[in-house]
Formats: sequence, C-alpha cells, structure tokens
Amino acid sequence: MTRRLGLAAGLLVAAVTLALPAVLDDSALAVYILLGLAAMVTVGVSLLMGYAGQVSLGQGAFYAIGAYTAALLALNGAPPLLGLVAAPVAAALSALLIGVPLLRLRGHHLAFATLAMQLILLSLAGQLDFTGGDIGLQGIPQFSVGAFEASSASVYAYLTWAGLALVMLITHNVITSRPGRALRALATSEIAAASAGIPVGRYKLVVFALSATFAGLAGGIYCFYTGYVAPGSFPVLISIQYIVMAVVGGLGTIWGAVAGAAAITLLVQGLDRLASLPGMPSYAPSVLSYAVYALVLIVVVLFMPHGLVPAVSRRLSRRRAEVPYR
Amino acid sequence: MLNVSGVSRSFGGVYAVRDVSLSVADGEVCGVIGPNGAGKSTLFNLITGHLAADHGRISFLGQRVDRLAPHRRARMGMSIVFQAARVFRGMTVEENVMVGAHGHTRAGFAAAALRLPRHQADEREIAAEAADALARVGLAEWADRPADLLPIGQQRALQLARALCARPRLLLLDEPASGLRAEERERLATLVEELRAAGLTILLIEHDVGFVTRLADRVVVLDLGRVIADGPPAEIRSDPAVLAAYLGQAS
Amino acid sequence: MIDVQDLVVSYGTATALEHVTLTVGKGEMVALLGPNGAGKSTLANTLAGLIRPASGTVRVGGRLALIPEGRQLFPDLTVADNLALGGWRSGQRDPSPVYELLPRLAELASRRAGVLSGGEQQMVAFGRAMMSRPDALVVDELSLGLAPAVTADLAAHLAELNRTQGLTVLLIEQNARLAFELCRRAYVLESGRVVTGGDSAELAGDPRVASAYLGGAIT
Amino acid sequence: MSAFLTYLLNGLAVGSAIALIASGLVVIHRVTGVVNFAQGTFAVVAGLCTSSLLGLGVPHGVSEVAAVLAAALAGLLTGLAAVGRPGTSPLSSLIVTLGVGVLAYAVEIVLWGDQPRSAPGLAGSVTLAGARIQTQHLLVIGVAAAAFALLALFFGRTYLGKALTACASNPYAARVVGIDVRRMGLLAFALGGLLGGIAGVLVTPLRPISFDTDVTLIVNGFAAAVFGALTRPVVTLAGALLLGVAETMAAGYGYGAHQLEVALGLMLVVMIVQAGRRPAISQESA
Repeated sequence: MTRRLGLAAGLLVAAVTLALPAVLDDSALAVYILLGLAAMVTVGVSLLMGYAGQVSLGQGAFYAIGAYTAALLALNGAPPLLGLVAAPVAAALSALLIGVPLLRLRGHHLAFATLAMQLILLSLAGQLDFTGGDIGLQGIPQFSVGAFEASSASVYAYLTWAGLALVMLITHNVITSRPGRALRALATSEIAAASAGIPVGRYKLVVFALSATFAGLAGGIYCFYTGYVAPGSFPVLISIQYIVMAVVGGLGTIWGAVAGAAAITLLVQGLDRLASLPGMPSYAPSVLSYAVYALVLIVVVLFMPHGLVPAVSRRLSRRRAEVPYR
Repeated sequence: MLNVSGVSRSFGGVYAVRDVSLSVADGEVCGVIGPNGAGKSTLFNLITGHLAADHGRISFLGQRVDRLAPHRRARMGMSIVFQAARVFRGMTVEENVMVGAHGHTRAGFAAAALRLPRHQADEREIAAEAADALARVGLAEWADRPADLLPIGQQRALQLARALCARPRLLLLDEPASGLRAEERERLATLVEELRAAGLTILLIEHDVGFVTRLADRVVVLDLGRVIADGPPAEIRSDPAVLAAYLGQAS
Repeated sequence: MIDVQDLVVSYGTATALEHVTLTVGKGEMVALLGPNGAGKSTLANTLAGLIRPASGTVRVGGRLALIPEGRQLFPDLTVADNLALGGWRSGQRDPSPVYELLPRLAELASRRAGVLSGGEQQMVAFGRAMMSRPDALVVDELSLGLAPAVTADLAAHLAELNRTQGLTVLLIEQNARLAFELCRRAYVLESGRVVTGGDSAELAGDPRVASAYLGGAIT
Repeated sequence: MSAFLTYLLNGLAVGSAIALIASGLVVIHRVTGVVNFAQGTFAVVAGLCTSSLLGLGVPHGVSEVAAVLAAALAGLLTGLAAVGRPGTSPLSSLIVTLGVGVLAYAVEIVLWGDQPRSAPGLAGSVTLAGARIQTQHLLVIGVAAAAFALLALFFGRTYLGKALTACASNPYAARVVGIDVRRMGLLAFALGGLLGGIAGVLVTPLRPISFDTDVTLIVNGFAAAVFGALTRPVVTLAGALLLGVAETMAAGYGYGAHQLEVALGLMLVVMIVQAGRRPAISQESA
C-alpha cells in the first residue's frame, strides 16, 4: 500500500518535473534551474551532515571549483561535454586532496576549517590571472553535444533536473547499502565503527569527495547556463544557505534536501517579487528577504527541529495508521 | 590466540597500565578483573587499538598488531562489546547488526551506487548473517525498532549480535554486566556460556567478580595498573594479594 | 518528611518508575535498595526536582539536598568554591560550618575538586549538600567505588547528623549490608517498581533479598 | 626594525579586537555549548549605535557606553531565541543564531541604511621605540587587556562568575545545587553581547562598519575561539593575537593581497597539528 502510494507520488513528481520547463517563462525557468542546482548541492550536504555526521561550511567552494573547471576548459576550446564531466571530477579530486588534512578535525574545528578553505579559495580565485581575478571568466560558450547546442533555458532545466535525479538515485543507493550503513554508523561513534572493521578515515574522505562531486556537477551546469563565473557568485553565505536548506527540509532525508532547497529558493524569489512592487521603499527587497528568511529559519528550527519533510511525513503516517481503528 | 607482553601506557607521567603481560589461548574464556581505576579500560583500549602503547608488544593470531589501526584488528577477527551503549543512533536494530558484517564483505561505494551484482550478493549474505545473529541473542522480534530506543540490557545484547555478525575469532567484552538487572545479567551469562560451548575464544573484562569467576577458565587480576594474580578462579578467590586489593573496595 | 505517592516517571516512551509509593518520616533514616537500572537515580532526581513526574505526587516538608550518584562535583573549581556553590539556594556562602563538621575539607579547601581521590570527592559532595542547610538528604550510592573504611567514615557522619540534628536521610544503595546496618527500614526497587519493603532485619532474612543483594561478594 | 615593530604593534591591536569578539564566543560556548554566529552582529550594532549617537551630539563616553549596553541587550535577545526554549539542541541553537544575524541585517538596514558608517575615535599617534602607532590602536590593546583581566577576575573570584563556570563545568551538578542553568545561559549571552559591543565601539573609528561587516568579524573571531577549543580564554587570546599579527605582517611585507590566506592557513596548520596529537578515544565520549 505504502509502496504503491510512493510509486504514484514518484511518478507524479517526475511528470510535473518534466512538464514544467515547457510551460514556464524564462524568468520562472531561471528560478527552476537555480532551485535544481541548489537541491543538487544540498543533497550532498545532507549526505555529508545528515548521514555521515560531518559538517562542511565550505560546500560552495566545490560548487565554485566545478564552475571554474568547466569554464576554463570551455574557454580554452575543449568540448563543453568534456567540461561538464570534468567539473565533478575536479571537485572530487580537490575534496580528496583537501580532505586528507582537514578530516582529521572534528565538529566545530571541521566547520571552521571548511569555511576557511572556501575563503582561501575565493581569495585566490580573485587574485590569480588565469581565473580572471575579481571580474572572473566571461563569454563561456553554450553547452553543446556534437552539433546540438543548448540554446534555450528549457534545455538547461532538463539538464539540471536530470542531474538532480542522478544525484538523488546515487545517494539513495549508497545510503541503503553496506557503505551507507558504515557512514551512518561512524556518524554516531567512530570508535564503535572502527571496531566493526570500518576504515573510518577513508570512508569520511570518500563521502566528502562524493558530496563535492554533486556540488561540482551543479557548478558545471551553472557556468554554462549563466555564461560567466566570478568569485562573487560563490560567497560564504551560499555555503551556509545550503546547510539551512538541508536543515529546514530535514537532515538525513533525500527528499528533505530537495524540499528545503525548493522552500528557501521560492521564498527568496517570492519576497524579491513582492519587494519590487511599486510603492515599496528602495531598501525593501533586501530588508524583506532578510527578515522573512530569518524568521522562517528560526521558527522552523525551533518548532520543527527535524525539518519539513519528516514533520509532514510523520503527520501523514499517523493519519494513515489511524484509519483502521475508526 | 592473543598475546600481550610487557605493555605499558602512561597519561601525563602516571602509569595506567604498567608492564602487563597476559595471553589468551584458543577456545579459552579469560577474565580480567580489578577494582575501579586498576587499568582495565586502558588495557582494553590498548588491545583493541584505540590507544597506542608506550612500550610492549601485542600479537594476535601469531601476528604483531600493536601498530595496526583498530579497524584492521577488527578485520582480523577481534570483535568488541563496549561497556558504554555504543549503538548506532538513527538506525534500526537490524541495520546495527548488519554493520558488524562490514569487515568480511567488500561491496564499496561504486558497487552500491550502481547496484552491481556484487552489492546484491553482499546484501543477501549480510542480511542472512544479521538475522542469524539476532536470533542467537534473542532480538529477532526487535529487528525493525530504532536501536537507540532499546533498554540498556537489550542494547548490550544488540552489541553482542553485532560482534557475532563479524565472524569473530576473539570476542572482547568490556564490563558486559554493568548496569544490567539481575535477570538480564543471568541471560547474558547463559549466552556467554553458549558461546564458550561453541568454541569461541573470549576475553572478559569485568568489575563484578562473581560474574567473572562463574564464566572464566582463567582469571587475571589487575591492581594499580599491574597484574597481581593470574590463575584459575578457585585459586584467585583465595589469593591473599587479591583479597587485599579487593577488600579495600566495597563490592 | 518525604512522601511519594503513586509516582510515574517516563523518558519518551520508556517508563523508568511505575507507581512508586514510599515515605520517609521526619528524622528517619530509610534505605532504598536495587540493582543498576532499577530507577533509583531517577527517583533521586525526581525528589530533587530535576525531573518532572508524568503522574503522582512528591511532597517534601522542608529543604531537600541531593548527593548525586558519582559525586558530580565541579572538577575545575576548588573544594571551597564547590562548597560555596552548594549554598546557592540557602544563601550561605561561608563554608566554615561544614569545615567544623568535616575538618578534612578545610585542609583540602584550595585543591581542585577534579584531582581528589574518590573518598575525598564524596566528602566534598557531602559537604556541598550540607551547605544548603537541608532538612532532608537524599544520598545516591554513597559507597560506590569507595574503600570500606572511607564508606564507614562517611556513614558515621551521616548517622551522627541524623542523631544530633534530626536530619532525615534517604540512602540509596546497592551495598545492602551497609544499608541494613545504617537504616532500620528499607525499600527494594526493581525494574521501576517497589517490590518489597519493611524492617531491615526482616528484609535481611528474606532469602530472595539475601541472594540478590548480599551474595556475590568475594568473601 | 622599526617597521617590524610598527607591524607588530598594529597587529597586536588588530588581534586584540579579534580577541574581544572571540572572548564573547568563548563565554557563550562555555556556559551553553552553543557556537554563537551572531557574535559579529553585536559589534556591528554597537558600532552603528555609536556613530548615530555621536552624530546626534551625545558626548563621547556616554555614546560608547550606551552602544555597548545596546549590544548587551542584543545579546540577551539572541540568547532568548537560541537557548530560551527548553530542549533546543546546540546545532539548532547555532542555526537560530545564524537566523538572528540575518534578521539583524533587516533591522540595521531600516535603521541605518546599507552604507558603511564611521565614528571618530582617539586622534593622533604615539612613537614607541621608533615605531609609530595610532592612539586608537593603543586604546584597543589597553581595553582588550583590561577586559581579559576583568573577565579572569569575574570568573575566578566572584560568586556569580563561579556559578557560570559551574554551569560549564558540570551542568547537571549545577542544577543539583539549584542554579538555574537556563538563566545563566541568558546571562552568558548578554555578557557575550557586551564583549562584542566593546569590540565594535573600538573598531568603528579604525574601519567603517556596515551591516554585513559581521562576516569578517565572526570569521576572525571564530578562528581564534576554535583555536582555544571554544573553552580556553588564554589560548583564545594567544590565537587572536597570532592571527592579528600574521595578517598585519602579511600586509606590511607586501603580501597584502594574501593577508587572509596567510592568517587562515596558519590557523589551519596549527589546528591540524593539535588534532593529530590527541587520541581519538579521548575526543569521543560515549
């Protein structure tokens, strides 16, 4: 029963996802694409934090690495498809390299270290010549495969949501398996996990790289869609926003990451629209979005500490369980 | 099977374990007792690899292991039941036990992500072994419950099932009876007796003298970080050094 | 002095105490026996007002102080500071009355509590509880991890306070010998329920109690 | 040599300001276990208040004290949101403080706009052994030193300070003796606000402050506080001074562009080396 309901819900979501790009206008499509990209990164954050118990305040760095990698390759004449494949690979390799020293840290130390890593990388990107300094890289060609060129936003929408589906499938497959159980185990106790034969250090490194891969893929799509990348596109706040999305949606659930990304993205967009209505003061957009964003965050965290998705699904399952007794 | 020779470890200049030697033979149940602060936990952590020894050597199955990481020792067949309730939160009882099989299965991230045949085969094997282990400790009907909601006695049983799922050569129990009610303690003792009868080698570290002397073939007594006696339970009970150490102690 | 009626305490879905009823009269010393996990510490914490009961009533006629299981000192603070903080409720910050009662504490006053021996720590915990000038004292596992001589010394102090000042005492113990020696009346708590209670001498003669709480020791 | 001394003294001043921010983080974390991401906000609030009050003609001294009190109030309000509700986990509290920081953006923009503001401080400079240092820098060092000394006295000598330490040392035991741990947490937040406010008031004359300056402040303060494991004030002070000096030296010797990388990289290396020395079992309690 539950299984069939889940399947039906999944099909419905898939149908809506596929239909949306055809009916949305360009500005709505932009929101749709950014939402998908944010969800892709957030699924990685949820995997890392919610399942493996490791905090990263620097996930935006891997998003940036993916974007810069794809942009540099495309600008130097490599086929865009190569750039898109190289983006997650570069992010993963960087994560492996950075993770070896960083993952020896725990808790608050790890949180600070990942934040510092992103600040350092951004600062470097803003100063080095080959990354275009503060101005960044511009004139990135459209994404194309062979003769087919992605000239409309709806192509990017399909690309994004296909990527998201892939990321969700991989995450689901990983967490419901031997390595996934090992990750969830080491989140509770590294000591007990090691005593069950789990190579804790290596597993932390792999999951760090896997979450970076997702961010890198999102970054790759982002650079082709917008056509430019600059350090300003990847502020530290973006990393914190991914955590907020994961927490609001519900840590440790894949759908929670998507729901959180959707809720926050739509909220911010909606507030932007509202604030730009005629008659609003000039500071309205930023004030309104900061205020509402903050209040939603505080209220959700205090009153729905497990996030949106677990809160809703618990209510649903309670209702369903009650039916036979009536 | 296990050979600890001349092992010492100090913290800030104070020896917690000093020049300790002991060995556990194949199929034997060896008990380690001692009053609080005798160095039992430190010795346990040295054997399992969660602490590094300052001096001495530890060998297991004829191979020197004192420089090996804990997970490598676990993979060689050292399985542990911790005193603290180290069950994995947010996972079911069954999933907790399945983690125990990690060491002797191989399907990694790629196999899981792509659902390769190796993953399927491993999952079937792990599920079967977990079911076996759960049945053995009497937790089969709890398989789908969240592990952290179990009472402490059943959390201990869960840890034991997890350890058994690892196909242990040597089972290490750290104060398994502490915090248990009389009937839980009895059930645990029966379980350990069954495992001994099945030929499993066991190292039992305990504060409760009665529990150890009932189960162990041989008892090693620690006091102030040193071995003060080593022999069969009957001898230990009447050893004057042991009585002196223990009578300075409310039981 | 201490009157517990039909007390139920639960943590989430697990029930720690089920319909516990017990009383300790003014100036009486009563023991509560039970194995680990029986709910003894939950009862102690509920009496001290740290845990809210799910149902039932707890009445305490006067000020109650708790000596918690495992001493629970402030390890980074000195003995004198630990004692001074014991007077948080009563407003008594000067530890000298406690030094009169337990002169050893005066010698230890400037030592950090975390570095003391188990017996010394238990004495600090005792002194800290007395700083609140209690009418009733709940002692959770006085003998835990202590040498018999140290336990006997602390027990003597307790008995003396009970005799001279009429201090009401609920002694929560696993060491049945000590409990029966000190208290004329006792309750036995198992799996969250009071399973038996009454005169210490009678309980000590009860074969079930004897096998569960007086055996197992290495003698 | 005199250039070196100049950089050193300026670096110590920068470090002192960081230390004040970090000390607030440490005080709050010690008592409540919460990492307060709104710590930079307290400094911004105080800085903006000073600039407004001075602009309205309120005399020096009064303006600064009022601004610091406003920051303390902000601290108390943050505490109410973060730890006021029983059963809030430290991670939830941390995210609430992030939320409070963002909410403060909205309030600050409405009240002060989004342009940076400054405030006059002590004018002039002093020459010490051939090194020129601004008087305001000396003030920062002096106030930070005084603040740390007072904090040490407060926690080490006063009854209330000891009660706060007790909450950090053993919260259960604190409840056993009757201390209201939640109220102590709110007090810690107010104290954290006060310390952040002092930092803000001191820094505003040196560099203009706008609503989003808190990010720079919190990153530096967080680095120093984490260096001291969020519990040890003296190590935190050392970390903050190290950070300040490293940043100033990097800028002074021509690596100005890499100031941040040098400082953060240094903190990372120190932390990783420290972590390698501790066995895992001591970092994980059951």
